[in-house]
Amino acid sequence: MQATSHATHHDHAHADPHHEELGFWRKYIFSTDHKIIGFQYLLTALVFLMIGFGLIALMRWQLAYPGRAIPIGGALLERVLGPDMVGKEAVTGKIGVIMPDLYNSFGAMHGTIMVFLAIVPLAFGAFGNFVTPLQIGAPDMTFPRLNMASYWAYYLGGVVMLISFFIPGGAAKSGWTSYSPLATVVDAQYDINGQTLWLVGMVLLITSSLLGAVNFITTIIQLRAKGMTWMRMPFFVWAQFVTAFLLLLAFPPLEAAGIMQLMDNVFDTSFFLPTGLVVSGKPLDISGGGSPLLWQHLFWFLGHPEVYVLILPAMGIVAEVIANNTRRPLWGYKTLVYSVITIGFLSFIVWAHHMYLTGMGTKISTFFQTTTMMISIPSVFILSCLFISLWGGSIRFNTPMLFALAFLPMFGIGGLTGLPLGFNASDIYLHDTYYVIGHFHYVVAPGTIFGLFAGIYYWFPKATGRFMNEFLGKIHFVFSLIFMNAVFMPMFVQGMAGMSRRMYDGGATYSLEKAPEVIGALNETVMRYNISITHAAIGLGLAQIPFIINFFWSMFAGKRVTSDNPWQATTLEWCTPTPPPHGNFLKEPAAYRGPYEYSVPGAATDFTPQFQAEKP
Amino acid sequence: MAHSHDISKHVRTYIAIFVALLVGTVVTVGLYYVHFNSVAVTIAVALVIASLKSYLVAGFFMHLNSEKKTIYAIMAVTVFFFFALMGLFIWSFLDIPTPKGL
Amino acid sequence: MDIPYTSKPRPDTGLYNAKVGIWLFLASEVMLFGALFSSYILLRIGADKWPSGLLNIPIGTFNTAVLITSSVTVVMAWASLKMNNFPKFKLYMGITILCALAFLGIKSIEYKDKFTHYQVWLKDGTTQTGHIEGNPYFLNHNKLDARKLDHIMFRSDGGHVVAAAEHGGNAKGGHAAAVKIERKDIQRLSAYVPAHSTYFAIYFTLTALHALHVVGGSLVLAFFWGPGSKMWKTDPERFTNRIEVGGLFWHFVDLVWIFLFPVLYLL
Amino acid sequence: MTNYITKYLGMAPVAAVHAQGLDNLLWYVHVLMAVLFVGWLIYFLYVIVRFRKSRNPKADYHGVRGHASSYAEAMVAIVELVLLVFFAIPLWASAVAKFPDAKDSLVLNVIGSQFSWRARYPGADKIFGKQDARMVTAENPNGLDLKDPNTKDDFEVVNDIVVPVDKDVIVNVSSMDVIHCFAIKPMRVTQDAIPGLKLATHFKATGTGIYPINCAQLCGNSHFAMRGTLTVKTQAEYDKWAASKVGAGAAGSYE
Ligand code: HEA
Ligand code: HEA
Ligand code: CUA
Ligand SMILES: [Cu+2]
Repeated sequence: MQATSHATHHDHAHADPHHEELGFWRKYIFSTDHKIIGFQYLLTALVFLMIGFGLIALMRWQLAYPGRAIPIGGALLERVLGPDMVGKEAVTGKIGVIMPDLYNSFGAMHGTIMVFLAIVPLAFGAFGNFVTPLQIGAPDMTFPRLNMASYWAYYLGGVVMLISFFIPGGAAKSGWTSYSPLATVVDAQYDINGQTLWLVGMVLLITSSLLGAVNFITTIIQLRAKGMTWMRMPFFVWAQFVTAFLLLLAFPPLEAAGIMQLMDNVFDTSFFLPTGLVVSGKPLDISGGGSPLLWQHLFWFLGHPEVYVLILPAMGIVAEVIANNTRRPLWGYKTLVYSVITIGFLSFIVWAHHMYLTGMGTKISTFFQTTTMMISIPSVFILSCLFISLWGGSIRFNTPMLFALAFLPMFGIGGLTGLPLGFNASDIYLHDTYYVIGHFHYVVAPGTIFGLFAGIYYWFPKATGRFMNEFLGKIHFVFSLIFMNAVFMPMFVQGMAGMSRRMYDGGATYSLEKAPEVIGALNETVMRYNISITHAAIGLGLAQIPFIINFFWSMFAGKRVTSDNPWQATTLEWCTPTPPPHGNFLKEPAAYRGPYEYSVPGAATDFTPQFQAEKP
Repeated sequence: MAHSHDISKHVRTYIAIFVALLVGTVVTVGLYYVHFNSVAVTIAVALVIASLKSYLVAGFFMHLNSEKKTIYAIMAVTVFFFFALMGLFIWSFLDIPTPKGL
Repeated sequence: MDIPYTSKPRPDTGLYNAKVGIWLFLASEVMLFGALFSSYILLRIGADKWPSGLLNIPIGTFNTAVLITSSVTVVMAWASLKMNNFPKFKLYMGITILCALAFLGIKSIEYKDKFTHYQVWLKDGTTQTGHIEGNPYFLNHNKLDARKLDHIMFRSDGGHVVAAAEHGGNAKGGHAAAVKIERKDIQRLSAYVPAHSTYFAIYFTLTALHALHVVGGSLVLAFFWGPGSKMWKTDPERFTNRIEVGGLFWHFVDLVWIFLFPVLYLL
Repeated sequence: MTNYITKYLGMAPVAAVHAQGLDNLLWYVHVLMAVLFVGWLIYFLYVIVRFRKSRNPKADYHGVRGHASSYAEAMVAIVELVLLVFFAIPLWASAVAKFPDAKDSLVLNVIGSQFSWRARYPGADKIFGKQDARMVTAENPNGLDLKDPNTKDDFEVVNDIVVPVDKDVIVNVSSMDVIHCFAIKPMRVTQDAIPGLKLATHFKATGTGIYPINCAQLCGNSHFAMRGTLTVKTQAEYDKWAASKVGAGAAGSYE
């Protein structure tokens, strides 16, 4: 069944009465087709990934060479952002020094853009949209127009965020966490400031995610094909399902918080502002009576589930790719499913591990560290299952598989370094140091991003009908792996030495050089890592060039696929025509077995797809 | 349509509930003027009545009393997190220690 | 392939798509209002004193009744469709929409009332509530300075009150004559606007958000009542479903108000 | 004071009594992490070499059948449980939540503000004067009640906090503008300074010298420069220093 040729599919497609020709705008821009929307998400989010990287590249320059002008584009940046943001070098007068306010803006926006505008849209918007309906055998999302609305709300949110760089005062500068009262008092001289736009942008992004989540869950509940029982769903779909629930239920509290902070900023309320605030020697003119901790609770109530939103889809992708390229079933499919559900539940009751040092009481912090330790167990289960799946496989090392394999130890490092943060007693030392930065970048950058790369290489042939180039892919992989580690590994050392995060001068104030008399000042090695990390980060950026070339070149000139199932995979998306037409399936698909029936003893081929009917 | 017979029975229920809701409202307001001595009792009574009212709306107007399993599952999950949110919030705030030494 | 189960229920779940969708949406709304209610509780626990009795209870009670009425009429509208009685549907849905408008109208009168009702905190530590001559909007002590006003003419609700006004709300009756209050004696001046106190902040946030839901809901219901009702002829089953889904949302809005009313007006 | 833990983990030297327990926990967690990581990594490398396609062209449908992995997972859970129940929870209870007797301790009020640390000492009478934000003026940034007799001998230092060695120090951390974080890495002390709250932390220094005070919470554009120092002196030197300060700070003046 899988080997049906291209041409026949084409004929079918035209015979389909619903296949009317849409104009360019309806077809590619205001499309309601989940695959086009997935692609829109993919491209937009990749652009934001690049922007997020651009911001951090500039910040890393400042960290490595505090007070030195950026080597290129300094004058241009000054023209665009103004002299408050981009200054002159003290000695040479060269324009292009990132000023502290700009550093803080970039930091906040790097976090925001990476999390909400790059990774979530990639993991959930792009892959979720493109793959989920195909894998469950659905013709589209249940609410196609809602789906389009989600994308455009996301797009608008992104635009608002970007605009905020150019308004007086610049973009939000209170960290991606936007803690009050800083978020309210900073730039208070401007009626509409970066923080206001940040909040408006967030409300749009939250709306987008909520609509998306409703759509995904309904689709998975209602549109599964015949025979696609819950326990026959690919693990990726399970991951998306749980992710959607996290978004659905964790985002609204942040929306509430966002509205309240907006009220604080615009209508001078005091939701998050306590009585007795004195800023720059002047008592603030507000009623007071609010609580800064309330914001933190509401933020992290989303914040923690959000990190699983970042990781679960990547785990799903990795599971698909590993099953396909080991040519054997995933080990412990049920364990995987139950673990991911458990993570979903637990992720809502661990949030305050970000707040151990906010004066939390002993009982409550005991509660939260216990739940935090509990949540690491299902993560260990998931990783173990994936590891054990490798045993007995016949492993093909193509590019998607390389990224998927690298995901495992990289996520391992990130996850394991979460443990010392998870105990309140050891978090005392590590809180808000570069150790934390190292921890979460290992999970999101070499973790999630690698998972996403694996997905891009893996589903590219289905989406475009062409393979991506393997050689460029491997170059991309090797250099990304090296540089990722060169960027983030030294951060653990810096953090252990006591370097705080969000330091404009990269901790120079605390270095031995500036403060030789101080016991426990940061030594030269630790400080020198600032430079090596920056170089590695630039290397990491350059390592993406083969990817970008590969991506666009392969779209038009890559090697054509010769079958609808080029990877010889088992899940339903591989029985559609390539690329799938509007409506996806030519005839109603059905699932006859579990999702990973590879190398079934006695079968003719080493894969027995879900869509292959039982022999009579 | 198919179930028009059942439906007309439902309609009577709807009217009854409408009356009950109005009564509930009046009772709440009436009790408010009565003034209980304890704030806790006042709050408890008001919230109990509100909960009963919301049960009537959700259970009958929204037919939650006879819904499908899937909906129950979704709402069960939601209720769990709703109480996690509220409960842990309040607990967190009550558990903040007071300053030492003075 | 077309999207299945847009009007017929899926056999194993027994539900059509939109019904799953709306319940999921309501789940997220529960969390949204849950977060706001939690904030309410915490702000209240943290407040030195929590004002009470500043809202007009009879009006609030009446508005509650209006909303409850609209809730029963919307379910009757759906039931009428189920019984194949389209004119009755039109009638009930019409009443629902009128109730929604009435609710919003009453709410905006309440808002307006608050916007012109002032509290002054005097430097001697006492406070007064009442109206300023000319009923200006959104005045506060900073605006006094900006407009170079050195005094206000203040019509107190009744003598000096240190605590909040007594129960029964802003009874219009007992107004004293306007007295002059010098700017230099004023510590702070604020109408009953969000900036007045955390109480009014959460009051306005919750009720405005709720009002937005009412607006959104009534727009959708109005569409179903007007142009959208054409679907009854082409696909009655789906239209009935739409009414059910719209009704579910509407009941939820009512349900939120059932909690908002005692929590904000009475407690 | 250096030992193998601080050395291998590359941590700031230890200079407080309660610190060792915290470092031990950090060490045990890292040992657990290392064991897990190295164990899995060896397995991982072995597997991807042994089961590569060219060597193992036909995959095995069943794969691992034993229970080795379940045991490994159970071990992880047990070790985490042990660390939690026998280390983290008791440590927090004994080193963080349990406070020394205020009568025998030096009690300080530390107020974080953009961008410095103001430390108030209660002076000889060991009682702080009253304080209220409504009294804040440019000359009186803490809003001190100057009429309160207890204020008289209070004094204040900015950024350079001095404490005696071998004596319990209780620090009540607060802020009047935004959130800061009072962190002294060698003392293993970290406490957010949150406006509207007064949160206590404590330590007992074991060695004299100068230690860094970090502001570890983003608090505005000069957050990076909000460094203070903690100078630990012998009791005698401290007394001398304190005596020279008393009376100098009645009006909330600087140093
Ligand atoms: C995708 C994102 C992601 C993920 C998955 C995690 C996972 C975890 N995180 Fe992390 N975390 C963040 C993103 C993430 N985190 C972010 C963004 C922040 C900072 C936010 C900010 O302040 O700005 C943060 C901060 C943070 C803190 C607060 C630190 C502080 O501010 O002081 C804590 C504390 O408990 C914590 C704990 C954990 C724990 C216990 C896990 C656990 O779930 C981890 C479980 C996983 C394992 C235990 C690994 C299992 C693997 C193996 C056993 C095999 C290993 C071996 C090989 C592969 C060879 N994280
Ligand atoms: C998902 C989240 C995410 C991701 C992926 C990243 C990725 C990276 N981050 Fe970021 N980071 C955060 C989330 C993330 N970060 C957050 C939340 C903070 C805290 C902010 C705060 O303090 O408030 C932070 C803070 C932070 C800091 C600390 C700043 C400070 O405390 O002062 C640093 C320092 O080095 C850093 C570095 C990096 C680097 C080098 C990468 C690299 O991994 C980037 C790699 C990416 C690329 C190289 C781009 C690749 C581009 C493409 C593939 C595009 C292709 C395009 C087309 C085909 C069109 N990050
Ligand atoms: Cu103060 Cu950072
Ligand atoms: Cu977390």
